[in-house]
Amino acid sequence: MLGSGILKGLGVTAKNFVGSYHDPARMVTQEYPDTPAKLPEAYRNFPFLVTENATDPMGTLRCVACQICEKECPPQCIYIEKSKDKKPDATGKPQLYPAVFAIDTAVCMSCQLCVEVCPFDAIKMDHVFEVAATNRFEGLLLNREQLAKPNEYFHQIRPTEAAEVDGRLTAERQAAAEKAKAAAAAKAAAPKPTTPVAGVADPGPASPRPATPKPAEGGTAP
Amino acid sequence: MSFALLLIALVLLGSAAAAMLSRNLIHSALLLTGAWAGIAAFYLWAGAEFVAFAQVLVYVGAVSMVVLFAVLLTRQGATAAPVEFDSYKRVVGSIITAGGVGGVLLGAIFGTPLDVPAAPSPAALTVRQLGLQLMGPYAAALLIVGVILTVALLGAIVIAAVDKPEDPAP
Amino acid sequence: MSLFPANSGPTVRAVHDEFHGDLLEVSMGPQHPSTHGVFRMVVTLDGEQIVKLKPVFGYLHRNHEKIAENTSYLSSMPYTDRLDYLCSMTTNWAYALAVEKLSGQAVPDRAQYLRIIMAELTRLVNHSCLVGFLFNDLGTSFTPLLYAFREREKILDLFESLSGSRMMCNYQRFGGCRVDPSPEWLAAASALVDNFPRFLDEYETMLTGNEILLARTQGVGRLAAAHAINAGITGPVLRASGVDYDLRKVDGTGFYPRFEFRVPLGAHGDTYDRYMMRILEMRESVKILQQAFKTLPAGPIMDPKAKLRGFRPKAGEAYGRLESPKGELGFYLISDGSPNPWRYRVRPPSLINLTLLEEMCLGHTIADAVVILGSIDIVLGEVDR
Amino acid sequence: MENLEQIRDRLLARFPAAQVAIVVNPGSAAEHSLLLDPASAPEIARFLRDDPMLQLDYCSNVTGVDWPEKEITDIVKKSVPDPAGGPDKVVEEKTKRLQPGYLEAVYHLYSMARKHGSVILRLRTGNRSDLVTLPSLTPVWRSADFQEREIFDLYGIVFAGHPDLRRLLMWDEFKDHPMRKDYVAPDDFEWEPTPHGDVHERAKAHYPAPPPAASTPTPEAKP
Amino acid sequence: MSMLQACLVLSSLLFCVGLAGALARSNTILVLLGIELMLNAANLNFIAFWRYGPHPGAGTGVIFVLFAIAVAAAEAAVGLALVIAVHRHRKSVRLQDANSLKG
Amino acid sequence: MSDTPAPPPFTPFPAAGNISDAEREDLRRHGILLTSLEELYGWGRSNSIWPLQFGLACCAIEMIAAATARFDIARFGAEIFRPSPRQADLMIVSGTVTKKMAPQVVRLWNQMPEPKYCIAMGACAISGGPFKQGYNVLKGIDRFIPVDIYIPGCPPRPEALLHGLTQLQEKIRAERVSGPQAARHLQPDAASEFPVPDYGAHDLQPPSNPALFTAPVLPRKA
Amino acid sequence: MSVVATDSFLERAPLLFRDWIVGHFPVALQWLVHHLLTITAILTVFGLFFAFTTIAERKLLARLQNRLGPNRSGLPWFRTLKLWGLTQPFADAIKAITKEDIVPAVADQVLHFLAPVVIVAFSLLGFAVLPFGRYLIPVELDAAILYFFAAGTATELAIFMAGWGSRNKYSLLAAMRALAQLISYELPLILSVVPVVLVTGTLSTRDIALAQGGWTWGVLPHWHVFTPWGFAGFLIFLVAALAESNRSPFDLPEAESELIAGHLTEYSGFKYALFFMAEYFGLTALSGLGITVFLGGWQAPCAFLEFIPSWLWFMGKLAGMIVFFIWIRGTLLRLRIDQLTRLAWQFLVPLALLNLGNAAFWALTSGWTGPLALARWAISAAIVIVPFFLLGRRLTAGYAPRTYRYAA
Repeated sequence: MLGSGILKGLGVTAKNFVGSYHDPARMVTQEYPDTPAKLPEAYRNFPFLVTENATDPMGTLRCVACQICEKECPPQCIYIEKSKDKKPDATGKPQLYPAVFAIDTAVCMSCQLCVEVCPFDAIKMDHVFEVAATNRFEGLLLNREQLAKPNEYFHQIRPTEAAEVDGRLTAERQAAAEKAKAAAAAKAAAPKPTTPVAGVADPGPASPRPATPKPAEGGTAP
Repeated sequence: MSFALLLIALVLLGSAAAAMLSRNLIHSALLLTGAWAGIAAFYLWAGAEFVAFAQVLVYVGAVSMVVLFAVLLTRQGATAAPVEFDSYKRVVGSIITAGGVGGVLLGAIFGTPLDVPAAPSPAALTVRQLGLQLMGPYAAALLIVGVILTVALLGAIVIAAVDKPEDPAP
Repeated sequence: MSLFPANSGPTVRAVHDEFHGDLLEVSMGPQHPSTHGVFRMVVTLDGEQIVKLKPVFGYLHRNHEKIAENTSYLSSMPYTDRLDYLCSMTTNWAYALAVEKLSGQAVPDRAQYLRIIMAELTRLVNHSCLVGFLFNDLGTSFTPLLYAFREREKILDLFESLSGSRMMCNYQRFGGCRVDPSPEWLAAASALVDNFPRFLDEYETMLTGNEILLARTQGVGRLAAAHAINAGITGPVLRASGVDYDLRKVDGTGFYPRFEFRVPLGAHGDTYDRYMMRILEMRESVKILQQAFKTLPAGPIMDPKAKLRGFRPKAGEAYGRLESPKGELGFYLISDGSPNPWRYRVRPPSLINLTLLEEMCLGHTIADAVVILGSIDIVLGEVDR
Repeated sequence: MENLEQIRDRLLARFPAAQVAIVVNPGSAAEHSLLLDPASAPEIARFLRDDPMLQLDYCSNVTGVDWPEKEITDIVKKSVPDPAGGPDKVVEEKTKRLQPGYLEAVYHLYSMARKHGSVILRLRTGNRSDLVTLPSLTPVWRSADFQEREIFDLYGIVFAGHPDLRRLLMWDEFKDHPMRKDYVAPDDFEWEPTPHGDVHERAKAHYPAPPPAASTPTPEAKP
Repeated sequence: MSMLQACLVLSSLLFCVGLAGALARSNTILVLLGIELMLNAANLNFIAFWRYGPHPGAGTGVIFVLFAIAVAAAEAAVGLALVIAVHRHRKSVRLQDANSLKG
Repeated sequence: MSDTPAPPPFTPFPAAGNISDAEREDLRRHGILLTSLEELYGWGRSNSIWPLQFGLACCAIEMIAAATARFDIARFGAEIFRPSPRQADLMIVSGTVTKKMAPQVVRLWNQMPEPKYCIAMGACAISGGPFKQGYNVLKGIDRFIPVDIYIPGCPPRPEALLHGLTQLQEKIRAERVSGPQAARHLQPDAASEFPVPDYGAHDLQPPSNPALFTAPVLPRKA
Repeated sequence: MSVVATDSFLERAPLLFRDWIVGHFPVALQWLVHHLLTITAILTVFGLFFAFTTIAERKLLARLQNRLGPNRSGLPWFRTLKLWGLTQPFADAIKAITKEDIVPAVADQVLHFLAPVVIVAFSLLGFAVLPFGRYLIPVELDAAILYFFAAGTATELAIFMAGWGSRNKYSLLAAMRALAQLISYELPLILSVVPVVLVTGTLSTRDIALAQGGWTWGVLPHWHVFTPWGFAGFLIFLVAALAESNRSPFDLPEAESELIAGHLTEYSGFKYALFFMAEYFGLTALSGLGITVFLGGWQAPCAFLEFIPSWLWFMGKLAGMIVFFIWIRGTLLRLRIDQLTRLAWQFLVPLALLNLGNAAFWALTSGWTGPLALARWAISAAIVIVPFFLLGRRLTAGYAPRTYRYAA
């Protein structure tokens, strides 16, 4: 009959109309600025640099400026300059560090390849997406200081991955420490003590927090 | 003389003359629509409501559409190209003719003693009365008009219909 | 009043039939609501009827192939996401397939299953969105599109929680997949798939029998099978013309031969058939997914021998192709033994399916052209690359 | 489906004037291809399409490849143009000589009717500058229409007999053929905050000498 | 000048405008429109006489106008259909070009 | 799924373009009536931003997604995507602007009536993004038209677009009728139309609008 | 005027208010103030109605699409107050008024300017003869129905002016479509109302509304829509009214997916808002006519609900009609221009003509009682239902859902 299909269609929309008032499956709107976005743990937006310690972010960057990510980054949005000197890393081994580490988020394609190729678990993907800026040149080019975030933050946004990374790193460092100890024992006469490393990767809640966390960032509820 | 009539006359004559003078056919058609609306306003002023509405409905609503359609179909308006200027002789001749006819008409109007009632009578012709008259004394005329309209309908279809055989008129 | 029919009947038709004087050339696009991006059609109209239609491409030509020839094999993977940005999973897979063919890599069983799961989920996303866009072109006020996007969001949530991104999944790797889904993920996906037919039913109740839809799509934009084959048209558009050619069956890509599914075929090759092909294919995809979730094997998801960084396949060439939701998506790679491909070519189904656009639209009105274009299902990222 | 040798032999028997050679693909895909001479390519293509045994009615992929002039080393095996002999012989000779550059059009053919494939055809131009005309196969397979236009656009191969040979992707006023290996993209590196490699080299040209003692990459606006 | 006379003057002026247009323009559509104007001018007279004439009670004038409108509309319809038909054959809407009876 | 209850401890990105409450208070003080009218003006415009229905690439899909039920840009009064530039207030450049497309984008921008705003959505629109090395890709739409808000991401989440939209609303509300903080369209010397580049033999002519685009100097080692 | 059972204060409140204001003016000016007040009242009420129709449309469409719709506009000075987005239309109005007005250089400047003025003016004229309540009718005209249709004719002319005057190809196509659509649907629209005129024997909207008074057993209203011919007429009227007001599924002149914005493509700012306003005014006026003619006008549906003032009933029904139109818009897709004209000429016009005969039958058999009354109902229903089926089958001939085969 002419019109039956139209009537059926009207029925479906009416069902959706009514359903939008009582059925959560039909009213799917998430009121974003009021209710924060629900991000899955795997969500990736832009990279950040993991630091071991929140109090001295620049001193405890995991990054050793190996420049693998710079080379592999498909849109070439990472710029690294190696340091001239070396700093001891978490295991106490002197390492290079990035004197300049810049990521142009205006170019970054959030592909996560830098994270995949990083052998030091130094670069990870962030959850922050509320990054709209009014100036592309000043607002979107992130330098080392802006990129560095402590390991606790990493634990906050990606608990499973961070735990796994920490477990692996601790094991590696312990193994390294054992080896160093063994070497030290073998030498038997070495007077200089090995730096203990335990606790650096500790994601405990007692770690100091930054003074002023910005409330609007990160898509969390006020 | 009533101020309203003067206004109506100005609008009416102005738009009619502009329509006839305009070099853009679409403007002509739209101005003429304005003239027709002016005539309807005159009817309203004169108290012939029903005729006024009929005038608007038929002329503004229908004839103007058909005119616009004809203009667009004959590709006169879409390009907005000005209509070519007509020959000088023709224009002068027509103005002289029209002027002559106008003179005769005006002479007749002012020369004829008209039997005018002293006070304008209240023209209360309701739709009901009109209908009754149409169905009563003028029933035959109504029928004939109906026939004329039907014939005109068919005629217009036949004339304007496309010659394609596989595409019969609706 | 009764005059209207006298004039209007023939004159209205005359708009369509008798406008042989000047033709009207209209340039639809690159910014036009229904060219699905920055496609442009230069349409010559006779009244509202199309007498000539010339597609113009290149407004989204972003040099994917050139960039890929200057970068490593792995770095091209995220770029393939942006080819057909509605179906990054299948473009990923097609590229991985070509690279695997080039280098002769093996793929573990679980990864093969996951690829099929992702590809079919992508097909659900693509087809439901396409149908939504098609209805938008047909003049609905977004309602079917929004219903489709409501379901799409659920699938995108799955993709996001697995791969980290809603659209640009960057999930496949040559030699396997990047992330192994958790049991919770699989359960959620399975529940979603089980619920999907309900959405399809509602969708079909709403629209499939709609008289206006039937009148607007049946007999519109017919495409004969022989022409379609010659023009290289693939995917649902080809099958709507009645040609049985589905690479999942023909090539037996991946583990598709292990699954039981049917390939729907149209008879008329018109817009309605193309619409229904999508609906029926979604129902088949649901079947494939249900089987896949039941029989998903355990095991690794990456070939342990696979090398991603510094990947240098030996010299040679390979053409890998896949039944993407839009048709045959192929990657043609020539390796000269260096880390970058010497030639990297995408065979875009969207572009080639447009070959016969003019023939399909001729004689129809401008409103139909919009719908025909919508029913072909193009994504400009793939058309122009 | 017949193998490639059989096809070649049948073609040579059918078209005695034609030159048909097999180009071996050394990769693991082992998709070998038929190299046709441009003069006989259209009729061979038509034959392949209409032959009842092959019925290659579906031309899936058409693409261009640029092979610039270069010194042959043993790595580049498949670029040996010798149509008669096997390529291995040449490789093992390890002679270094200048191989003239050419452009290539590659056609991937399948059969929808018989569901087999693929047969790969190759056509080569005389050089990369003036002898760049190849016959168009669009009259045989309509699917080559846009793809040949694209090759014309990006590689500069002129397809004789193409019904509507215009640029496909770039604008008509564009003069270059950007997919060629020696194409140099326009220089617009005014703002390159994270350059590497040659981009870095070219970006440097846009920047004046850096001010002294700049440690952070925070940019400062130009006065 | 009485009301009636004023109306009649208006009507005759309108008639003249229509006449001049119909005579002066060569475009068939405009000629038709001029004729329409003349018809309308006549209608004005009917109403004027009905309103200010000696027997306003009778609806004759109004009814006459109604019939005239109907017939004029029919005339316009047929006329414009003719214009379109002529245009189809002659590709012209000039009156002078439609001088042959055979299409 | 992530269940981040607390705000992230670090300021992840520079807060470029945000107007602080103090600034707003300061602005409020410069005249009661004028300010009230200005607020009304700003309120009306900020709550009735009709975007141009104009999508370029991948980001366009996320732009559409922002208009769909889950994110519902309609809540901000911005769901009326106008296909004609004459009725649009906001141009969301969503996706890669190719050199072939750039003249049309500029033309569309010129066709929009004032006051008009531009959001560059996604890496490609801001800088050419991952495709910036392409010969046919414009390295940022701000070479030809003025951009108000940059939303990085590839593509940005729909929520990020909503965030950008709220930033734009803030910006519109903060605009004054006169003075140095006047809206761009109210400044007497501000251009409303911009020259449309021509298709050249090798590149667009000119490749950028020098009156609009001056890249800053990036101090780096040579 | 018939004897009124409920002559409450509320019923007369608007009139009393008007008279109270008029009373403050000198007698010589009173007629002027009287009319000015009426005009102001109509403009205010329906201006606000328009404003809230737009927000209602956006919110209801949103709900149909499982969204929330505009809900954040609030007030300029109180940022935390959201007011459910009800202030949205005022924000839009401020935006539209302050927006730059662009007239394309090539456009026909006069027509481009006149079109929005004409369309708004004429779309408002229809309100003059609608009886909004028992005592609320701005102008009592003998030939009100005729006037209403006459007033509405110029709107499509304005669309044509806009489309042609913009000198835009899309606009020109839209202008052609608008003309074809008007010519096709004016007739069924008028023909659908004629049966009511035939049965009630009057062209006056007031009398038509009054003729639908009364109830059977106090609950079954005597509205025309509850007769077979009235129901058919109402359906035809609905379809034709949708087409006349360019609403989906007949929004061809501004078909977004085909013609950008059709005749509105070159309009910006306030002029565009005027078109928008006129569209809604036209829709409201047509709905008002449909209510008056078929849905009992301001009459209450049941006797015991009569205590509610009649103008509230009218506005309620009006809102119902608007909601229905929004619902239609949220569901249906657009017809093609040839299908649109075919629907009018091959379906609606014949059906409307038959329905006219049906009404004549109804009028002639008004004396039938008892079992004959049932027969009268049955015959009358058959007169519309049988042709509906036959014509419908002819209209949809060749179109049917299909079944599909699968590859082996």
